[in-house]
Amino acid sequence: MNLNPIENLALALLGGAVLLGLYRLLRGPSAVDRLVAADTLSVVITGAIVVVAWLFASALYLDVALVYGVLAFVGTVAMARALEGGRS
Amino acid sequence: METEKAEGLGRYLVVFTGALLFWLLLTGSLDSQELLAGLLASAVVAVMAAPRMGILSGIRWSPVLPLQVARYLGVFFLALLRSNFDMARRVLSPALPIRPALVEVKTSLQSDLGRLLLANSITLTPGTLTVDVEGERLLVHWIDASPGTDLESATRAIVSQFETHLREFLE
Amino acid sequence: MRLVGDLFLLLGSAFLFLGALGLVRMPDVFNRIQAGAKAATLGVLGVLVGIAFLQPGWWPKLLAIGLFILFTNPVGSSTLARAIRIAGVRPWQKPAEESRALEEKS
Amino acid sequence: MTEWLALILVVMMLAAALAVVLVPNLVGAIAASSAVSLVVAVIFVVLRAPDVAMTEAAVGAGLSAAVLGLGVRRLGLWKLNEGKKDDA
Repeated sequence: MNLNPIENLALALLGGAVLLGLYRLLRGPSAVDRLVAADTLSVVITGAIVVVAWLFASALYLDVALVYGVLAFVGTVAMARALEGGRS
Repeated sequence: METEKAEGLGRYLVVFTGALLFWLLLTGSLDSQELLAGLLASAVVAVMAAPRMGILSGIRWSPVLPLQVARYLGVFFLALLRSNFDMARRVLSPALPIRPALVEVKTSLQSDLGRLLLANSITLTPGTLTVDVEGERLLVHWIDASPGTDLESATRAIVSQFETHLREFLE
Repeated sequence: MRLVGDLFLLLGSAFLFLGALGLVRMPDVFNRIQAGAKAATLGVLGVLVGIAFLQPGWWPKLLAIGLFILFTNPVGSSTLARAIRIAGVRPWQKPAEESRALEEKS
Repeated sequence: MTEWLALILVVMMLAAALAVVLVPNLVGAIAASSAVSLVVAVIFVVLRAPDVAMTEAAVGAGLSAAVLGLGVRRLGLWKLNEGKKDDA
């Protein structure tokens, strides 16, 4: 598929967003920073999977994005619950 | 007793309709077999989930409900767009102009659903983040609490902006 | 059609990038959540609208994904912020000069 | 193009996996492990295996974070060292 410059720029920005999120996840000074980075990264990746589905022109991949969005939320809430109960 | 029963029946209907709409969005086809499966699945979901959906009881049903929801969504999206440009300005300016503070506000919305939507709206408006909801008090993290501004009234302005729209269709 | 979709796609990815940049640049956890939650929500919505213009047949599923993100992302961020506050982390309220020095050091 | 994308993604996955091993804090390690499964899901999408990607997204993003978080909390290993830096 031929991409025009606007789409190339958009894809580059999306990749940059993933890299910056990963930087905060690897570098994050404290554990909660990593949690926040993982949460934001999951949303960014949901968008990225939708874009990849468009690149491949196949609607099958949208299901992956949907399942991913739903279960990343479940994981975030579970970690938050554990964090709340973790205080002594 | 009679009215309570009617309301319970209405709740089953609401959950059933919502589940069916979601099914239609997911499958994206009006094929008769898929529609039949969707009807069955929605009925099962309604029977299982409706007694626990007490959060829906805050909605005030009326014929103009979709109009009010649409107006609220319009205000909400405008605020979301404004907050993103605000955040982009803050992130891109080299001096990083932020002065965070925690502020407490009161809301007059009684229902759980109303408080949930209000907290969501506050999270997505310029410079604020809902940290906690305890009864009718909301704990808000404010990103730009400059010393000059009156924090209480500024926060109340943000809250009332959404409250007036939410109160039209929620308890 | 394709140009409108491209513009929405570009806008959405630009906001996602700015949100991730805010995640890196902000000095403490609550500000990071704030930058992440807002920018990621609008960014993903922009990307979804752009794809809906580029592939018009996909709009029902894209709408489902968009609704889900719109409702769950702020809830997840707020829950995380609440848990972090309960776990004992407090936002700093120092003057800007000290905070900038602290940020450069880290 | 797909090969290069997959290669970049594999490097990212390895970085996150190294973070899982090297981060001393268990909460941060769980966040990093959820990031690993996140990138693995994208790799499966790029390699055109949507069903595997969906399973990976479901198990990796949601359930493993929830199970690991609750397990660590139940074991009493849940500590947040906010003050100190735990650089990987």
